[in-house]
Amino acid sequence: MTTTLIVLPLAAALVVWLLPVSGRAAGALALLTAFVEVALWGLAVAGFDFDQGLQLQNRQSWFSDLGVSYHVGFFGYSLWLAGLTVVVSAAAIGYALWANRERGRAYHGLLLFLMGSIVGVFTAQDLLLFYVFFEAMLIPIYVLIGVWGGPRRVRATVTFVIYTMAGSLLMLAAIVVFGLSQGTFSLVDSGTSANEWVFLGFLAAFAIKAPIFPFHGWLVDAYRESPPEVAAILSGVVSKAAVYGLVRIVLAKFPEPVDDFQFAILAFAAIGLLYGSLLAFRAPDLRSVTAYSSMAQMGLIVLGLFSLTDLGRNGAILQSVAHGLVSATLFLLAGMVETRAGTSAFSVLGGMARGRPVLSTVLMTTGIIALAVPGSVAFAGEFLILAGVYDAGWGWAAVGAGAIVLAAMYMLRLISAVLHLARGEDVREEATDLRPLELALVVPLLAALLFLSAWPASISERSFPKIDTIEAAE
Amino acid sequence: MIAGAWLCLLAPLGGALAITLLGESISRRTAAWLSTLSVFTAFAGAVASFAGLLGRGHEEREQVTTAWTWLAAGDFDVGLSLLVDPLSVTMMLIVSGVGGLIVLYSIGYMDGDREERRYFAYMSLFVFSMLLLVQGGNFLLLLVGWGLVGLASYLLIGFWHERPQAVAAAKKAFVMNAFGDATMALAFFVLISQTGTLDFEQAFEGAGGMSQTLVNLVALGLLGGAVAKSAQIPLQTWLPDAMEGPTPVSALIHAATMVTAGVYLIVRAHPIFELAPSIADLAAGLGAITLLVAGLVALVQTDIKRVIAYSTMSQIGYMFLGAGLGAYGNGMFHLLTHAFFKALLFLAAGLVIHHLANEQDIRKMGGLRRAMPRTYVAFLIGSLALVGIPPLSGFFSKDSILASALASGGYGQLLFAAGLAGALLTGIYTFRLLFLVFLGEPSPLVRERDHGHGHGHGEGPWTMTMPVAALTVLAVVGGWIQIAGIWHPFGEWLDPIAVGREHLALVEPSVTQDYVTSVLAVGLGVAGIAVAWMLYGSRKWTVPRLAATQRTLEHKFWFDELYDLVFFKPAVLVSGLFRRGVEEPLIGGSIAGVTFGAREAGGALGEAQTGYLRTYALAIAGAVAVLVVVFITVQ
Amino acid sequence: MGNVLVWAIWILAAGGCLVSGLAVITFTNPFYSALALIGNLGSLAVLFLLASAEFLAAAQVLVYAGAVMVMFLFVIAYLGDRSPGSLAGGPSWISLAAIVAAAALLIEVVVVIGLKAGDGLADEATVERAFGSPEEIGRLFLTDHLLAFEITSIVLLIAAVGGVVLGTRSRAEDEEELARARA
Amino acid sequence: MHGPDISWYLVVSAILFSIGTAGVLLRRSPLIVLLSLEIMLNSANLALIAFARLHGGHDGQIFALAVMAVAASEVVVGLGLIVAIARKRLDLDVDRLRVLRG
Repeated sequence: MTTTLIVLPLAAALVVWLLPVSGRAAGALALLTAFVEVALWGLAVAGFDFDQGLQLQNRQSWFSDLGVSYHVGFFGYSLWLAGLTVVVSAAAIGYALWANRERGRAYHGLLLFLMGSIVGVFTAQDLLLFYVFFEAMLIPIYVLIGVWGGPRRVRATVTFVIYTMAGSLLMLAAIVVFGLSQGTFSLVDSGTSANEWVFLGFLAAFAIKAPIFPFHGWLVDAYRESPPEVAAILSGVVSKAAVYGLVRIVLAKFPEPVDDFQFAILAFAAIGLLYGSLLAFRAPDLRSVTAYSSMAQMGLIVLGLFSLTDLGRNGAILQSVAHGLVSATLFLLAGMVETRAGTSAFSVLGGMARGRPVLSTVLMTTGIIALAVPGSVAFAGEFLILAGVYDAGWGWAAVGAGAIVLAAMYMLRLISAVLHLARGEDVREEATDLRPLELALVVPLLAALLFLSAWPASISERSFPKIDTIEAAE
Repeated sequence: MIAGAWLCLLAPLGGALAITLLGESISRRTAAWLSTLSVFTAFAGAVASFAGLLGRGHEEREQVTTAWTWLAAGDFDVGLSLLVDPLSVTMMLIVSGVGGLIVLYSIGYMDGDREERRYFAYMSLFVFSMLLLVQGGNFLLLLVGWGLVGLASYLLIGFWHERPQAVAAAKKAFVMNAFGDATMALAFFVLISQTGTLDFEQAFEGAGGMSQTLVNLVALGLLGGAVAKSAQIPLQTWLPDAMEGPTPVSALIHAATMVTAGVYLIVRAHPIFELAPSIADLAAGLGAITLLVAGLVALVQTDIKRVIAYSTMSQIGYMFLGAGLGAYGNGMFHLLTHAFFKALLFLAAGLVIHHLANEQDIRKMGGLRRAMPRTYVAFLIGSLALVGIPPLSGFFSKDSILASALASGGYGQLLFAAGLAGALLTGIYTFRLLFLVFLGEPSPLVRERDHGHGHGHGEGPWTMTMPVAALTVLAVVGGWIQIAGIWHPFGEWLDPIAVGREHLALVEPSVTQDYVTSVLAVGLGVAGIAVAWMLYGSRKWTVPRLAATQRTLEHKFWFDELYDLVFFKPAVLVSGLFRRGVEEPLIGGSIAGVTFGAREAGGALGEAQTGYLRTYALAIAGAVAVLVVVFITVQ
Repeated sequence: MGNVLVWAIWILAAGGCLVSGLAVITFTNPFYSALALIGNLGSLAVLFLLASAEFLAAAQVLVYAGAVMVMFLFVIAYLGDRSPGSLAGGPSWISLAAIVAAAALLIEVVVVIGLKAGDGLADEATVERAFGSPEEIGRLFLTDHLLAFEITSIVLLIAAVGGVVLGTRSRAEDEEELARARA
Repeated sequence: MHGPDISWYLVVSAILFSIGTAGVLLRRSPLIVLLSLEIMLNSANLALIAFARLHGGHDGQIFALAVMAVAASEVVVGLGLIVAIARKRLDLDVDRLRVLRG
């Protein structure tokens, strides 16, 4: 099952690349694959026992003398992250099909490849395998931004490559040292380590990926220059690879360094949270606001993970899924606004609510969930995280609560700047409301968000087996 | 009874969803009726719950029902549970009953607006949220309702989203309320960490074992939420601005229901406030200050709705005063009567505004009594009830609060004095408004409207006048369910929410205190009316010119300016600093630095690439020579 | 007696090897260098023989000294006069460093042999007569080292193809030639 | 048949290797550079064979045979390149062929 989830999109990518079909047909095939993935994932959830640890495993020895194996499987939390991946990817592929990208075969193949590798990241139970998927995930992103991106795509790509390469190399070094000292690269078989340098290597890689202040230099350019659906995957899903890495590797394998560095990490996460929120408050366009708010949310998630409490940990997973869906929806909507106005700069937008009830309802709903209005899934996640981090120190919770207010400020600014007040210069009177096809792309994401808002416990209760900590589950 | 509670909660949600999803496939009128129907269905559910509770003994009037686990992690879990007890049923009745009347009124008021559907969807959403707030079976659901009413309030204040002031006011309301949400959330974090639960009963029990500091913090956090939601000092500035919304919205949200949620919260969480008496006193004190400040500011306002808004703040100040001093029953009683007469005032004001084609400036009004006699009567009754003239509803409820204050020691007597001063102010500003709008010679605007419209229009369609009539009746009789010293069915009805604890009302004024209070308060109210008559009715006195005072009042004691300076400006400044001082030079600069460094290093290393074959070969040979040495030594 | 003979042959072969090697790198005329290399390869073959590598010795003579060197001689005959005889130019420190590097390698190896491995190198294994015979080598090549064998053959094939590609004239060159001829 | 022990073979191999290195590094004609390369390869072969003798195993010899094949390939390609360069009417001079200059 797990292997199928990984291999199916990769195989579909090969098929799309090799068969001489039209771009549309390639997109249709990709979308079909994505639907099958969602269905498969649904089956996996149905058969999953959330009171147990690792399940749905496939294991095959790879380099036996180094203790490297192809070993994949799901924990509760990785199942949710994988679900986020397939759902958001399906929407992104649908968007690409709708937008009718040039060189469709290459484009859709890359998206499929991306989806397969991300699922691989979330299921890998072997460090080298994790690394392979982690890198495989980045390659299509480089290409997608570098070839199909906006006017400043080259700069964005180069920055992104520099940052991620630095992170990846640190992680590779850490993996090699860790694996050799443990005698195995398996995450299941290896024990814990107290080596601070190895710990920092992993931490740096994930801090860049997340990103956590001050490693966010790549963020805005990458999110602003990529095609909207790529930005959706990038901020919604790819950043969650960091969450998985932190949970599965950093927290699970380095308990002592985590204790020693907890304060510092919480401090950086809190700074990132405030910093991102404040910059989002003054950012000049839709995408930048979403980008900085993503950064703030990742700070919050890290705050939850490193609170080292049950509440914080579960809240972090819940918030990861919530933020993934929210930011994906926002980026897709930003793309739809851009196709109408040619830009997402606030200075020339405005007044789009008049006569466009569907667009305004959808954007408003998403924005409101994004600002974590009580009752929304984002609120549930934030609440758990902050309740958890309160135990690590009341100050962290106070900072987080302050961020609630800031989030309200920047999201309301976004909503008003696009929808309200007088019609902006670049909003033509005849710019249409959302069409049914566009609606079909965002409504499933919104429906998922609303469902989770009605029942956030579906995730928060089912991410980690109840009794114990992660180590005991193994 | 349980079914009634669920029906009550879910009917408005269903209405909101239906209107949203059906979109343009139903007519605007249908959407309006759908919304009205959903709210009245909720009222029916509330009545059913009420009847169910009445049929039970005092001790059994507390029912909790849980649909599913809403949020859980580790040992902590919170159910999606409803609490049906006398307190919540009281609120349910007020919210759905008054709400139903106001939504009905909106059908006429909003007729012809292009986005009527959206309006009614929001209204239903608001009623749902408010019901969730009062029915929520634990603190978290209360907070959810708390946030959702803030959201609905935001949506409705900014309903006319092309008006910059409306959008700004909506944002301001939301952000200030978010501040309150945040302090409440912090209080809950303390509770979770100390007691592991947010269930009302268990949290109250657990709170008994907490240190005084922590209990104070929890109470302070809750008070922060209450103050923000109820527009009390120091988080009051959003309420007057919120008058940018349609008038029925002001009536429903910013007078009758949402803004009184703070009082509900204090009463609901009273065990915690009792454990933290200093914070309870603070609440009462803030109420007293607010009622004075708001009363003073109301004296100089020129917008009809803003005057009423300030009077709302002032009246909620009374409720805080009562609830803070432990007179929970009396606070709730005033909440109930206030909902009637304040909704009445707003709706009557709405009739005026509607009649004058959205003109809200009272300086352009005058002499409307002839054109709108019935509205005049309704407004007059509402005003008298507000001032607290017997036998109208406000008299009974306000005086009982003041009597409780008189009965609770030195601090209480200080607040009592403030309350009496407030009564005088109430008389002045209320009747200033009445006299300016309805008496005197018709203003040019009024005359023009009368001619333009003809008389066939009357004072509004029945959907508008009927709710006003109903509220007029309620404003008259609403107070008779509790008459100080004679009968207390309302207080007794509310008693069971604190079964097994002390009596709900911690202070019980004597009959003498009751009568002393009544005489003083009514006397001052009448005096206020007289002053207003001399100044604005007969105009025998001229309004004193006190420039500084006038300016201070017109600027609402400079709160807006202060907050702009203390919060908004710094946020903008810090954000700009981060952008220019950190983001661009450090984060962006580091990237530029790395790129530049890489290019430079590349150039420098390029020099080493001589192109001579043998330099490369030499490099290899040299490297091998060195490596051999390394291997030898390492071995 | 036998030992003396072996020693004598060995010294002759080793000496020839070194002398011809030096000759290769010192002759200015590449033709002579190539001839010296043939001598070098031949004396190496003798050393191979003495180290019980009969098949390799034969292969050395046949393949290397024979086929490969013939190819060399052809090319040199074709281009030899165009090739500069002198030492390479460039900064003189490079030449100096080259000699130092070569000497350093030599000294290092000798030191290693003397210091680290001296004893271990003395007692060589006793081997049967068949050691190094074509049967043995052939059998191993087709059993244990089949993969290496196949890969080698592919390398050779690719080299052959590469040689052909490099040697083929392109059309552009033909036209250029033609134009020059006309002029 | 006791001749010199393995260390002598290795010494000869080392000297030959150094001679080859010097040739590669010092000569200007690409043809002679190639010839010097052959010397280096052969010196390595000698060492391989000597070690094979030392251990009494055939692996070294097999390796040497593979090296011969590789050497043959290298000569083919190397000579092919030289001929191609000559046909382009470029100088057969390693000092002139420096387009890789940084």
